[in-house]
Amino acid sequence: MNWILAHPEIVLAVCGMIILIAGVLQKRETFQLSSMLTVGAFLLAAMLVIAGPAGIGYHGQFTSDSFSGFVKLLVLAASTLAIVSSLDYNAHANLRRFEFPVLILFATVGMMVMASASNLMTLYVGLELQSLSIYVLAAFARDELRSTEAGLKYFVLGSLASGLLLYGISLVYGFSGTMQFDKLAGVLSDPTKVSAGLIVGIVFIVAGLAFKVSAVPFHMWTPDVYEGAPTPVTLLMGTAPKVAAMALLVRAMATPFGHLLAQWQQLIVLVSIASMLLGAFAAIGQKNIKRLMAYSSIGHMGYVLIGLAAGTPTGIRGVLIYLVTYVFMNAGTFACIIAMRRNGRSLERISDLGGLGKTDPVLAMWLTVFMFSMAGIPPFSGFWGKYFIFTAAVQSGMWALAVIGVLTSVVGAFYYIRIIKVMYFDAPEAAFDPRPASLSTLAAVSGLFTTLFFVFPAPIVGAAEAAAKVLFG
Amino acid sequence: MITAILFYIFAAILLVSAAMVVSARNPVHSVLFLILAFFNAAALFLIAGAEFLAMILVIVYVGAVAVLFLFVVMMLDVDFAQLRGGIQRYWLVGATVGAVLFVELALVLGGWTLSPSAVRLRMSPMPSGVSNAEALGRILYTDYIFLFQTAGLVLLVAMIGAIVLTLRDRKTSRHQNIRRQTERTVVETLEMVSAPVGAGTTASGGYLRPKAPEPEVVEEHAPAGGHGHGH
Amino acid sequence: MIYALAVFAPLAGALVSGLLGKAIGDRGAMGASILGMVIAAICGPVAFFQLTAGAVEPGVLDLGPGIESGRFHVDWALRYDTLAAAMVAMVSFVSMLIHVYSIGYMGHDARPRYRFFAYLSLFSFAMLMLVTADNLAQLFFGWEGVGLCSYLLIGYWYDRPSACAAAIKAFVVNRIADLPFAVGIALIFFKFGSIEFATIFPAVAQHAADTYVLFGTTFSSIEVIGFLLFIGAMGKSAQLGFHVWLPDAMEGPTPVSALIHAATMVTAGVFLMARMSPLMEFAPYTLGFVTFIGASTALFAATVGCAQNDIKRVIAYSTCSQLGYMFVAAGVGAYQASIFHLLTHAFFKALLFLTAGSVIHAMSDEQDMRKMGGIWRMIPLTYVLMWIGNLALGGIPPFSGYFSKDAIIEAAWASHSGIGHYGFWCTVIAAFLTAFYSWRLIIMTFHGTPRADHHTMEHVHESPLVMTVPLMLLAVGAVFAGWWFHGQLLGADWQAFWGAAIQIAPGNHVLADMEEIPGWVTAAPLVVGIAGIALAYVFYMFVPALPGQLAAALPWAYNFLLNKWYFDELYGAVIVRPLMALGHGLWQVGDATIIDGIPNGLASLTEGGSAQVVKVQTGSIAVYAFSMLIGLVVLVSIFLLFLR
Amino acid sequence: MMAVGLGHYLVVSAILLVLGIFGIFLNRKNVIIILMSIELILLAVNLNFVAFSAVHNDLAGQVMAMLVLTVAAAEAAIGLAIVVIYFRNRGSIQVEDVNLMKG
Amino acid sequence: MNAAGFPLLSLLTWLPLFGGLIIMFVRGDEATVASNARWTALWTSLIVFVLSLVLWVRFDPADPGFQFVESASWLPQWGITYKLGVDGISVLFVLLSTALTPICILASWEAITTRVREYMLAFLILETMMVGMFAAMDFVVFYMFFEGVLIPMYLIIGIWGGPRRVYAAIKFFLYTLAGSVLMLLALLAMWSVAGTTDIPTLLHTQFPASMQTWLFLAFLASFAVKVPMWPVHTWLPDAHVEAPTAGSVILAGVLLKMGAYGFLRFSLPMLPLASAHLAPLMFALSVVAVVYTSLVALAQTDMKKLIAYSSVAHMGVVTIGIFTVNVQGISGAMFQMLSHGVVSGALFLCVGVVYDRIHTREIARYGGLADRMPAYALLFMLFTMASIGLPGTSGFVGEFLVLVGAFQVNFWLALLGSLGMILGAGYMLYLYRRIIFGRITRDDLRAILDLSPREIAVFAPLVILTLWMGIYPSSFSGFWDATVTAMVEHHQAALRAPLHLATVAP
Repeated sequence: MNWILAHPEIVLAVCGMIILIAGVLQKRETFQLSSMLTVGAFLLAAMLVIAGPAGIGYHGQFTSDSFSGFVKLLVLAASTLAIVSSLDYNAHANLRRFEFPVLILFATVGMMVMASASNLMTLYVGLELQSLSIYVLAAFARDELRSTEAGLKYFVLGSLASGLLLYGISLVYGFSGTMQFDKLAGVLSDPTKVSAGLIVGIVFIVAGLAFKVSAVPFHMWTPDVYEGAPTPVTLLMGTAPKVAAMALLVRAMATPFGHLLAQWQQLIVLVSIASMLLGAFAAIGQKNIKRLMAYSSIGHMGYVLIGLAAGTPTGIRGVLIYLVTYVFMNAGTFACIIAMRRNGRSLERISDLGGLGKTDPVLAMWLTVFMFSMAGIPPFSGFWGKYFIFTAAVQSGMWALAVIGVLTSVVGAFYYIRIIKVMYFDAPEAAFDPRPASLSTLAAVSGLFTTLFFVFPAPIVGAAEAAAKVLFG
Repeated sequence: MITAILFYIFAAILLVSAAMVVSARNPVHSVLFLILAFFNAAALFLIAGAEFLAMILVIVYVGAVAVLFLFVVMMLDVDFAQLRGGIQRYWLVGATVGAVLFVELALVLGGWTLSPSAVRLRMSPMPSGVSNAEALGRILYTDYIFLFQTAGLVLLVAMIGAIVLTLRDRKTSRHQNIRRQTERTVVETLEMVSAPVGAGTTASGGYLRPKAPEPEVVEEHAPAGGHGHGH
Repeated sequence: MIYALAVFAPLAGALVSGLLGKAIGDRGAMGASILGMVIAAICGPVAFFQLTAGAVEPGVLDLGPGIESGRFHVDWALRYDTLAAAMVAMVSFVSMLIHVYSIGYMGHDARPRYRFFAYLSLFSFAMLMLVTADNLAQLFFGWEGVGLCSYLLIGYWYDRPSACAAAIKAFVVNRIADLPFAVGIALIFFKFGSIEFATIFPAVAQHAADTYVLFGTTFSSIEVIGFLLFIGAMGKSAQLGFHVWLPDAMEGPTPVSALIHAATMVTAGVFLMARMSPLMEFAPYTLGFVTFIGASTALFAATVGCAQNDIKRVIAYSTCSQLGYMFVAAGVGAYQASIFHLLTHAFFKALLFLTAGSVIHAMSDEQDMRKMGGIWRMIPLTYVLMWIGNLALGGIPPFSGYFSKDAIIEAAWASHSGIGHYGFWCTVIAAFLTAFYSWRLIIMTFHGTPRADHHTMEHVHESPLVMTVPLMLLAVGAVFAGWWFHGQLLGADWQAFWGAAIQIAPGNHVLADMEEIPGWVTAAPLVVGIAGIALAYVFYMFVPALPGQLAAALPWAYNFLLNKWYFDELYGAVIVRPLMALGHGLWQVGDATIIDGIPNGLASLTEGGSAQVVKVQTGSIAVYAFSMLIGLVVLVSIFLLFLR
Repeated sequence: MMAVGLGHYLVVSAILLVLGIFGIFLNRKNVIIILMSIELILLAVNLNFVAFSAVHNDLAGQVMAMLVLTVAAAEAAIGLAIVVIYFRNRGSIQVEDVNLMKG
Repeated sequence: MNAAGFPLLSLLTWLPLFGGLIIMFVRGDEATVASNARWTALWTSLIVFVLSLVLWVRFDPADPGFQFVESASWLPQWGITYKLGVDGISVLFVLLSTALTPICILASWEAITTRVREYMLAFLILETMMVGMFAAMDFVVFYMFFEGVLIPMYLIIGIWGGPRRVYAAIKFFLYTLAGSVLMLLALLAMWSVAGTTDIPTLLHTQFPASMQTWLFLAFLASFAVKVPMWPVHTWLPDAHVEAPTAGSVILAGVLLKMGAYGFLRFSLPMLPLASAHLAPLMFALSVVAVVYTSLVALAQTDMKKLIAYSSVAHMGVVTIGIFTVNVQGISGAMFQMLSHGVVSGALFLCVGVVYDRIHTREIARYGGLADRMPAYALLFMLFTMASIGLPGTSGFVGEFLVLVGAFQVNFWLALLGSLGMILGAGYMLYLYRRIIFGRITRDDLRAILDLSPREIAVFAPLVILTLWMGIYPSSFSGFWDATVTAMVEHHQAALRAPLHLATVAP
């Protein structure tokens, strides 16, 4: 039983090792091949996730339910998109190394472990597996100062955050005697008898996880690291780990600490408001599109946290739906950013997009779709994300949060439509280099998803609802 | 009583050396203080009854991690004289904030009590009559096998990472290729120059001088950056 | 039915000449529009005589649904009663004559003429719709329609800035008055649940005691309605305060002035009073106000008329003044008298304008009387016709004006009210002034030494037949209309003539009382008229230096009159310029600075804030770690302090 | 059980934690010092776990501490690798020089 | 009523988008693409228009409810349905949208020379959004189209607009978005009470009185911007001035109606208590809008800006009419909206005609056009008169009915609300005089050409509509009379209900 529960992770890890060995043994360049194999491994893992049974195993450390399944599929999708986006980028940036997909693969394993964590120990190990892989990936362009600086910053701050997380775990363990989620829920079922130490421990844990989702005030690394890391890595960082960490936060808050809603709710509300405000305002002055996306992602995480702050199944459902829409529009946007290349040089300034509507209408169209979707304008998926998030806020009576949310979304819309403005209203710059098929496909897939999800939301919304209900027994 | 005194001694040394780690001017000193801190921490572990962990700490940390630090510190060849001493401008605010955090923690931790349900909640009760190492060994490969394996993956990733980031298998690294050296011929390396009469040979490098490096080779070196290369 | 034909034939003419004018050419367009008018001018009077002869019954001709909204319901319908039929007959006849006259008058105009004829015909249609309206909405349609055509025709010579300004002035001033009119219609709907005459009139008595609160005071709602409607009438009929547009309207071609600004459109207000007589009769205070305004206008316009030098302006002020007479009559309850004067006035005033046009035509488009003189021998026919018109205007028997004007002055006296007596005295003095400025006009224009330049004098010629024949026909009307209609309209059996078209309250005996007034009252208008003529001869014929000396002796009075009591200046200073300035201010200050300032300010604040926010992002690891720590400490502190 | 009160352990570890945090953001010297500070933080955590493990008489705490040690070693490896390549590119590992990207 | 289950409204909604897809796949050199795009867009919009005539013919005016209803499940468990239908209020707006689109496309035939394909695509998308919005019977569907309109319009202003187009486009976008996000919250709040976003259900849901006020304010934020009401109107002059001619036409013709339509569809019937309670506020804002913007219009020197300000004033009349909540007022508002849709659209086209020739909108640059362009002068006169509400044109009926309706509320409301009649005459005639009248002084004006046959074809339907609506208004008002009557009755019943409760309660 135990092994079957963790089948996807195990198979994926084994595949990773095989690819690694194969890569080492092969003399010639195997970047493309191992990337493809990794994608294949992801597909295999996805099938196993879908087919896998539900249950708790490994001495209560690992749980497999529809929530974890939902998150894992999303993570696998995001990682796949990242690998596809890297095919072209790495070739141009001289990063054709087979370790790249392998590291993404192990990071993905870490995220899947996070999604299934039902114990603070599993939580920590999964988180570290993911983080360490991504530290390396961020500094992967080792001859580039900006990439290494990004790696350094991410590493130092990430280690600090995981130190805080660990400290929190130790406090929770010490004050309750267990790290098991279900047992914790039992201990905490009477909020009046909860000791302060435990709550401080929870705050530390929230801080550690908030770092991973880059929520204010633990967001400071985000712009710098987004800018410095190779763009496919930024894509990955912007999507999969955020999903996994958010899922972890959701599960931790909802299951073991669910009874302490009154205590942590205000905390999440504060973080959420701060994130939304910062995401909206800090992005406005940005000239570098990757930095802009960093601030934008901070803002988006603020919205997601609204759903968590609601603390209801509706809220969690909103979180999951938002994450789905967020992953695809983010991935699509980064695909477009990777395509910004002139004479072999990657470009990152927003002004480089000038007149894209004329020089490359297709790319401009997709980027437009993503921008409108991020701004939450129908008929794109981003609207549903905001819709379900705000539904939860309204249902829980959190009006101030909802109003701040929608107003910051208007401010946010300003910089999204400014990008559209640059693409369509400004004088054309020289055309970009021809796009490789992989990026076209990536943009098209994300774009179609973003559009079609708006039209047919029911399956994913249904799945999200089912997943959210699991957490509330 | 003796354990208590020992505890205070070790704890005091631990804290002092930890403070020295962050405040020492010379990084090498910092590493050495770190090692000292690890030793004292191991002692505290022993006092708490975690013999196995204490040994691990000494072996893994002192033996591997700290040495690694020392190695890197020395390898990087930092100009210590240039290192700015002192601390950040806003140290006062920082210290205040840190102090607040500490006070809060102390307050909270001071109120610790053993919750009555804790016994029931134990995940892996300590078996009696077996050594600490044996007890750990029993559960590590059974109850905690998943975590154990995952931790293994973490180490694997660390290995891959370290290799990926630092290993240079290109010609930029300073290793000897004996076969190439021996197979080299004079023709490949040197060239004859016919110097004009009366001009002297020193200006053009002598009659027999090293060939100019081939352009494509230079090309390949360029991205390596401005350090640590050459051949 | 010929009645409908009378109304719609001009429309057909207008459409053909206006839309196809370019295709069929000027001649075709003129033919079409005159054909339409001739049909109307035959059908209109025929319908009128059928009705007065009792050959057909009064009725309503339903044309189809108009506006419908809940209880609000109006049809397009033609009302066929004596009042409407008389107006139709007069309008179609006079209009037809003016159409014909225009052929000659506009003959020299450089522009294509189809536009002019289309406007004229369209105007006739609108005026006919106005007078035949069966409900207030349709009346308003005609009301505004004539306003539009008036605007178009005043601005016909659109390359003259003064003409454009006059056109806009006419339209806007009319609009100002129309607004209360429209509000009045709304009030009628509010009170009566309908705006159709057939529903309103029988219900007036029931609603006599209704009240409406305004300015915190309770008014009789009928009074409020009457008052609002009268303001509308004031605008259209250029009564005191709203009169400013009429003199300027003389910028239009002279036939236009004759048709619109003398014979028909400006009398619409009078018509409205008569049409609404069943209602007005229950609004005694409003009627008093009507008399007051009418009398004041009559006097005011007459004074101004004495000092004007533009031949058409003199006649325009005269029109203004005569309209005042009509309102005096309506105000004292003698609607029949007012309509009577309306009809006679239509003839003689159209005649006057057209002869003035003939003079202008002769003088090569010169309108300033100071540059005329000494031409009566050259254009004798015009001279004679001008005399006829002025005799009618001056109220000299047996010309038509005598009958109608005398009736009004008598009615004013006969009302036996204070305001009636005010009306009486004003109208008598105005009659004196009327005679004075009329002969001033004749003398300055035709007598004395020629003051025009040589070139102009050489070209003075009598107008062609196409212009003089209509003049003669009008002159016939001006001479005989009063005598002819007097008995029917005002006689003892007036009720048989008017039928239900004019209803008066039971207590209204003005017509009967007119028979029993003192002789001096009857004689007064004639006496002052002759006196006025005599004075004019003294001033301009016998002692031509006298007016100049008088003006020099009393410069303020002269300037006051010359500048029309400074009404234009007053409005300019109080209304027009402040509004323009206000508009500009609201735009530049209100919109651009304040309202736009908020979002623009927010935008720059946001951008500034953004720059500040990212300043924290120094790139330093220490700062980042520090902010994380502060965040953590803040969260922990919040927890420990507030949330436990 | 323990010979020394748990509170002592916790206070020691709290001090260690705060020292580690100070080490990260108060020093201007050298990035490696930051890595060592992180090690101190993890040491504090381990101390906590071991102490709690003893108090609860529960081995899970020790297992967790072992995991932390493992991960810390891995972190050290990767962290040092990053520092090394950063030094190669920048020629400096002074903390205040790590500020190419900002805003 | 839905004939044989045929999804007519869906067809009307999505057919333009389909045409747009075809345009997207047009290949060839630039001229070919442009020409094909033009023709495809024209034919698509004409077909849509012809199909929409079925609505005109088959709509049953006696039925106050929704007709041609069709629905498909979208998010069934969450009360969100893809549901379309029209009632008396919306049916003519659908027709207005389908009628104006071909006119706009024709009007852009020669004026737009760059990126024709994208332009036509944007217009077809816009048509989809407009038709869908008016046909929506589900709040979420409505919101989708309501917001979706922003996308093509933003691009139309921003790409093909004038020199300050970026400022205008962004201002337009943000203003509208800021309003509508608050409406989104209101939508969610309604959903949380009713459990569905189905409009007919919401129409019969009674919301608590205190909640109504908040909901009303949220709606107000959205619709007031769209209408636009004073003082959130300033985006409109900018957007109008910078937008290409056809963009202005659609903006004035249809997009402004969306706000007023929202008031009619949501605020008024769903929130009767708040509507009654806040009506004075609405009246005050509307009256200010009428007077203020009319005065501002007097001072304008740019043709389009002047007409834009006049639009604000006219829409002020509409909002007055809506909140009188009597049949005449609402009916008048409806009529005014339709009329304004036609007339202001036509006026912008008139501006476009001379702009295409002389390339300036500066009023002072013109004068004396009557000499060279008599047909144009005639048309311009007609629409000017319609704009200032001359009886016999469409503009009168609406203003007059609103006046009648407003009078039943308050004398001063009626009087002040109708001041636009006077001021409108002032600024429109002043405009007309400066452009058409006077002497030609400039050489380029001497050579100016009168309307081309294409332009006449563009104007002809608008002329016919203007006169038809003015002379035979009941053929239009008949469509909504039953619906409006039912709405007013419903409103009054709703107002009585809590009153009744209040008297029963001690």
